[in-house]
Amino acid sequence: MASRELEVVHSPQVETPPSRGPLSAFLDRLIGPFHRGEAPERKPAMGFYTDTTVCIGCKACEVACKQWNQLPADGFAWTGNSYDNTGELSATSWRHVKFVEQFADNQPPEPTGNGRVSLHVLPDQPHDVRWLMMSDVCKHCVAAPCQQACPTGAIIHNEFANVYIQPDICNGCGYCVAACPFGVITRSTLSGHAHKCTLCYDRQKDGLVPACAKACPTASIQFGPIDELRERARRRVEELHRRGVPGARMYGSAPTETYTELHSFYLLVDRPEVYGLPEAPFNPWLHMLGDYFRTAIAGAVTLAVPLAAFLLWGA
Amino acid sequence: MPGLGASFGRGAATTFQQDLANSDCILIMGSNMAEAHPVGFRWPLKAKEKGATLIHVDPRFTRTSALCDVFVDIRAGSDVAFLGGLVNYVLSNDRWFQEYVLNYTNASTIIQEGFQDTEDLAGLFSGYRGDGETGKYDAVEGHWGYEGCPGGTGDPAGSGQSFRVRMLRGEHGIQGHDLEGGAPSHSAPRKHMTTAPGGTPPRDPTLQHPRCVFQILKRHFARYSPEVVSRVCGCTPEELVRVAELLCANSGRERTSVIVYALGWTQHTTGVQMIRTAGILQLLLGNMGRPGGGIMAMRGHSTIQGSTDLATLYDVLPGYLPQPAADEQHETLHSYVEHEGLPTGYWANFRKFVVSLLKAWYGDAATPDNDFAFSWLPRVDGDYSQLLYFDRMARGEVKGYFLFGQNPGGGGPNAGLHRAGLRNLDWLVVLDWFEIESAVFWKNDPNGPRPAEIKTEVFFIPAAASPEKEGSLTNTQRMLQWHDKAIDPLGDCRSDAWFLYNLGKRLKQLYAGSTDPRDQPLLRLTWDYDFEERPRLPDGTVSRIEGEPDLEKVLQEINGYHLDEADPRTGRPRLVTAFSELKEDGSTACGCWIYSGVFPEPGRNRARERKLTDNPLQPEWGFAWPDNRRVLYNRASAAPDGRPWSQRKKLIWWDQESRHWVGLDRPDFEQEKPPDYRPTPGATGMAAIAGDQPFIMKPDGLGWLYAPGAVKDGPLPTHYEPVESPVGNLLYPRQTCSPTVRTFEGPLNLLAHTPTADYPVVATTFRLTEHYLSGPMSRFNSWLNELQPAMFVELSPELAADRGIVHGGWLTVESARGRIEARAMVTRRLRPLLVEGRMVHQVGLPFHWAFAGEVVGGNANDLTSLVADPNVSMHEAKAFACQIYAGRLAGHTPTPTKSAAPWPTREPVPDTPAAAQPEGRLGHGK
Amino acid sequence: MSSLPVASKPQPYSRETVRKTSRLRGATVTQGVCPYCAVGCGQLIYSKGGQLIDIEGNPESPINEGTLCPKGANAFQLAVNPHRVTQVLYRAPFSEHWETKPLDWAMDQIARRVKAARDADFTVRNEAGRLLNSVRSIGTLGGATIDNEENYLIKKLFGGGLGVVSIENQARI
Amino acid sequence: MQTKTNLPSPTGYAGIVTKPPEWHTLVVFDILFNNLTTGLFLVAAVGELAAPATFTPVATWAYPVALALLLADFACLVLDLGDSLRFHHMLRVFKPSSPMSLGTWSLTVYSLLLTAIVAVEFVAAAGWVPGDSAAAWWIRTLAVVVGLPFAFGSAAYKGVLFSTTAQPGWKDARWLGAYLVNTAVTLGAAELLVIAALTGEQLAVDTLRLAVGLLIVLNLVALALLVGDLYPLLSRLYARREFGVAGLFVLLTGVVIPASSLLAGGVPVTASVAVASLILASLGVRFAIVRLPHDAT
Repeated sequence: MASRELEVVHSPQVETPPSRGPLSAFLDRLIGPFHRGEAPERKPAMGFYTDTTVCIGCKACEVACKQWNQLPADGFAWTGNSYDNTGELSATSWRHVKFVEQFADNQPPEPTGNGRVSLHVLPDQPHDVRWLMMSDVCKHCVAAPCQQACPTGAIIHNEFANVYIQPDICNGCGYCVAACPFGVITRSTLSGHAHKCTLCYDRQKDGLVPACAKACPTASIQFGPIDELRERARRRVEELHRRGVPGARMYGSAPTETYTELHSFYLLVDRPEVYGLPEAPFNPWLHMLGDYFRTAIAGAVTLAVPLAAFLLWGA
Repeated sequence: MPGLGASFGRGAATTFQQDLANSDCILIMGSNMAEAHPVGFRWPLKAKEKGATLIHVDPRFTRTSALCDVFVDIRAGSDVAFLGGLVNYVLSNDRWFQEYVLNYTNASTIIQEGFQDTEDLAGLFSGYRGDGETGKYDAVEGHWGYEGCPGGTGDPAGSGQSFRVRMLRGEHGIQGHDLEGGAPSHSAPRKHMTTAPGGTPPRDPTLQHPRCVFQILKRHFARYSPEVVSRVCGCTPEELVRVAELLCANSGRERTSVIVYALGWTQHTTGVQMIRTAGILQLLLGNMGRPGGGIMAMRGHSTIQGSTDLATLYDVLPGYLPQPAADEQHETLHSYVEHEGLPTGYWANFRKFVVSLLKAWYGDAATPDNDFAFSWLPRVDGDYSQLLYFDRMARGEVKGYFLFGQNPGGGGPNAGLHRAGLRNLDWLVVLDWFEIESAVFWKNDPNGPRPAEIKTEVFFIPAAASPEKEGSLTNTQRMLQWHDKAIDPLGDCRSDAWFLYNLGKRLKQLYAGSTDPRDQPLLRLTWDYDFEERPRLPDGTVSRIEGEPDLEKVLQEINGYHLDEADPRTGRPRLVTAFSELKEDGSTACGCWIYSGVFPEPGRNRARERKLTDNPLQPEWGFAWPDNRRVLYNRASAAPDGRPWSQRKKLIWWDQESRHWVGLDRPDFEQEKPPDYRPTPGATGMAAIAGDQPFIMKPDGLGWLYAPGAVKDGPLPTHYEPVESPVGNLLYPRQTCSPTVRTFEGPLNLLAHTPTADYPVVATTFRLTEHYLSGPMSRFNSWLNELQPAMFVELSPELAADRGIVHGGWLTVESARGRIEARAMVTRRLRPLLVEGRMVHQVGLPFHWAFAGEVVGGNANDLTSLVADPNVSMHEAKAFACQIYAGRLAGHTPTPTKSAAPWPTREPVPDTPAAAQPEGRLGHGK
Repeated sequence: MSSLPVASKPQPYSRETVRKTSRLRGATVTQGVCPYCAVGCGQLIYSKGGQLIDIEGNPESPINEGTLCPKGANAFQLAVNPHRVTQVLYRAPFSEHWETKPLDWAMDQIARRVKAARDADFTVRNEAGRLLNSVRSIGTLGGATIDNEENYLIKKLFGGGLGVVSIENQARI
Repeated sequence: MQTKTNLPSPTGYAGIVTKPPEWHTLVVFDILFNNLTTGLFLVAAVGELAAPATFTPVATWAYPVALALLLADFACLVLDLGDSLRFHHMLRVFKPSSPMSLGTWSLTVYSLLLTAIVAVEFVAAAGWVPGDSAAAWWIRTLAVVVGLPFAFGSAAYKGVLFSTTAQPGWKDARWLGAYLVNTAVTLGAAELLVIAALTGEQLAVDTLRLAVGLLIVLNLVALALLVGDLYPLLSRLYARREFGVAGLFVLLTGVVIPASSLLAGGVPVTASVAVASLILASLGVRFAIVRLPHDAT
């Protein structure tokens, strides 16, 4: 018979709210969000390390994510972009496996008149070809533009130092969508709220590994304390260089001039653009004060004009 | 999988998936492992991390190729040539593992005078009867047998009689009736091929005798030179040599290489011979029965191994006992055993297995007086395999049919013919979860007739999903794993077991009281699997379902029990603990002898065991047949003297103190037989197997480089072109295709014979990670459909340019059977290949789409043909001829029968608050 | 850029966020095996109140060590799926549509049809006088996607009991 | 459920990875009304404080108008949310790091003060308190003075909100905030001019004509700076011709028409034409700005 390891021993004391009338329900809806939950104590920072060199592009992460988070499908459209029919990260796709076919001249030649293809092009071409695969996800930036942007405090850095959108708070202003330099977040057409990878916050709270990392058959997606992951990744890069894998590099494991490190970082074997990642992500907030300043000056100068006019001629 | 059985004795993967991590070199061929078995591919990758070399040989650059160190693309269907090239390289460069080959294979065995090889007969072996296009081999007249064995040496039992080539046990497809049915009237006992009356057949340890297997082998493969092979396969000679060198460098005492294959090999008219060639290669390199070695067959379905073992196949009984045929020799139990049994090797126990099966089925009705009711077993008088039977069905010769979770209307080769078959039934019973093609063929087939013209009466019985039922599955490494029932089935959904059990009960009622002898098998059939009390679900609630059979009782029957002994604990017959306990006097019953030991005592269902130990083989997780042996023929992991070949590759070895074979694995050998044991002349049974002969299922205990009479298309593999190919046979110009292939041409099954000019493009079908088979388990699932929503065809930029096809546009693929449309996936992952000095284009077709489900599209299997290889009636989907052109298909295109379900489909089950459970109870997420 | 100042600031948690737990709490877990390919991945099936709530890889399984492929990860949607048929469907000859029928009725009808066909076509011996004891006008197909015990019951009932010879499964295809 | 285009895209992931927010027409009008209300308040307040005699009567009419425009702005803001019923969640936190949070708070305070002012005026107009009530005067003046910074903040945050994003164009628009706040004041002055003209405060009209004139020129400078920021993207997105047409339109509606109508005289008609034309100009520019990331990706 089945193991009972997860069965509740004590009968659950569910905090059932006292039955309330429509008015108090309305009031609760009004006031509820203003009640702050008591912040849990901070835990060691957790994150993802995605080693693209062992990714087989199976998309288990995508399905495992949809299953755990009960997300709807994004529609059945064949993109023709290699085996990538997911297309992009969105409010309903929190994992996205990318496929990059690297062959000499990947674009099909134009049809010729008689169409005959001469033999000499083939078949003695070298096989130095690559089919790169990478499972993309929210980067869980240490200083996350989306979190900085969020006007409602729906987006928080939770106790695991992950970026988490509180679905009961978000009001769908869309600022986080505009702020994300990686194009991770969109607003759900169903709920009107912004959604993205939660790094399985609910699972982590119970000591479980995020669904995608658990499913990944080749350990391309690894989850754990961020420091351990960084160390593991560093060793892996050295190993790859020893094996003569050119261009093995980390992405987002360390802060740059214009961006913090990412709590979901990658091991790539080519330039980030090839994988659709910005070469040098930029945190918009580096501009904010300057922009305020320029605006203030401009405002003052502008107001000075009517003021002068009023003082000189208006009196 | 006769290829394996013919070479080693058992038709199943010789090792287990985790063992791939112990390999030094992995040749993946005829398999797209990363895509078709992603989780299995975890293990080759672990090996790679440890420094192993991964090689992929395939017509297409796939997700598997992307992760391998070496990729060689060859023309679909030219695998025997490529493998032959490897064998030739090993032989001509003396890279074979001498001590292993000399002692563990039949290399030194001398073959009868008068055997003629394809070298002598331009592509045919001696004993051929036919016109070269279709025919049969007579192995006796062909003198395929061992020297001194009666099969062809004028021994009355064999001489001059048409010998029906049969595979040895360990494979299915044993009968080999020809299409017109009716087994030949006489056949020599199979023992006459390999067993000399006076002990072992003559051998030449020097391997110099011109008629010894080794010399025959050398001559046979001599012409498979890198240059010739490259011209056949389309690869370069250097590529072949590189692969050969890698395999040789990673074989021997210290290192082992493994070969992984899947349906990329089996779905050919020469599939069995491809696997045979791999077997020869692994024997020569000394990789069989050793850690990180062997041949890993990656099978397709959750229990396809189990369904083969338990024989939902027309020509075998459970445990690979041949289904009796309408032969004189099979009239009585005695003559049946005489003909099908072997005096030496483990099959000497044949009678025990048969009698125990009859006792399990007919109980008290099976007595020594009535031959244990042997005559009740139905006799086969023809080929009743799926392909042939649907051919018959299409001609209206079949009345009723049952589908248990299979979808021939979508996934059958030449699915159009399969649908025609379904349309010509009187009644059809479909047990499935969704309205699959085979259930709605009468209303949704875009190219079928109107419903008003289709007579078939259809019963759709909603089946229980796997979490809604319990039972065991046998995975690709022969391991049985039991899955528990989590919840009750929805509504009127029922498990197939429930359906079968209750149908059986009703039929028994309908026939109750009949005295007609023909009805006795049913009336006397043991059929009592009721639960003692209504079963409870894991959460403690009582199951709502009435009449569910207790499948552990069924498994106990499969395991076997002593009829003359009651178990004190239960009062029921005592269960056998291993097949060695089975008796031939009718005192034991056993439903499937190879599974004996899976239920050794009451309450101990070993398929259900989930115990982890520090033994890397994890022997207490599940149960692997036979007798929980994880690596077959593992006696070969030790040198003839019983010591491991090397410390690095030790698995089991002879322990002089305890005088036992010891080690990590259960020995696939008699535990107490010392390495130096030598049989006395005339010894029978296991006594005839020497202490250094690891292949105990073989009458001579040896691995068969040369397989006398084990396969129907020749004792040695030979390259033949597929039935449909644009090029002729470069190696044997006079013999294009397999001389024993069976083709069934008709208006519904036209063929483009090799070499064809009308269909110049080579097509091969393949599986995507995101879908499953013809889609019954994937195209009703939005999470999978969005990942691969449409049928597409992969083709090279050159071909696309040639036909004016643009990437992403529409194209039409046409074969002699039909046409389909698809989106064009123009990619460099496919290359035209230089074959016979001309360019041959290949296209890849995923076979996941048809006309029922959330996503629909062109069905690759509407293009494949119905042809049958001589051994197992396997069709040829991995290489056939087609023509492609730009543009959509005029006429009806399917529209989805289901719209994507909005998700989530129900309110989430409320969370149990943290307060309800102490912290730290959920530590199982690793 | 200075790391972590943001994360260290007190965050405006909502009450629900603090309350959030994984839905596996309080669930019953059952040992499963993936129903798709032949790799044989171990699965853990979680249910609550008679409803499936989650299916994921069994971390203890030596085969998959908790991992799954996309199809295995989809096992939940395979079982909890609005397209699943939950009543017996019947299509009369030449009919244009399904009718839903009681299970008992269907079982009865099927048993009668089997008997009729068997009684009509059971052959004891062929023209050559050889023993047949077989029925060749009924067949069964399938088995590789169901359970071992069910395969055994098919072979036993149809082969051993009824004398049906065309018993087949995917192994050949 | 989202649906994707069924056209095959070229393989690879070149190009912009950011996703534009779903900000369209509503946002354009939000910016406009924001500028109209804050600008009007700012100019009216400044005028009232600088030259009470001349401007108090005009301002008295200006504040209710500003309030009306503010309500229109709020409508846009709320309706543009994915979940409008959660607008008040904005006030759950005060987050200077988020221009939107800052803006919401200043808008809120500004709206309260503005309401207070209008209320006081109404009470006075209704004669419930004596027109020369010191208390009323103090409250009103206090509200005006305190309101100034918040009105300014409300005007200032918008541009910064856009420029502190990762969106192509916006993220480079260093002078966007400057341009918007400048336009706000310009529009405000023009609106006040209309009111002045309607109330017949001749001196106010003349002063404002001069102010507006100067502001228009200044606004051109701000626009130039902004275009300078955006030029790399604009030149990539639009053809030289489209560019010219747009420029011509802005010049015409933003400078030529209002300027000439101002020269034509200070009657309500000319003033209204000037305002209308300016509104047209700023609508055009705002449309272009909001569209940028959508066009770019």
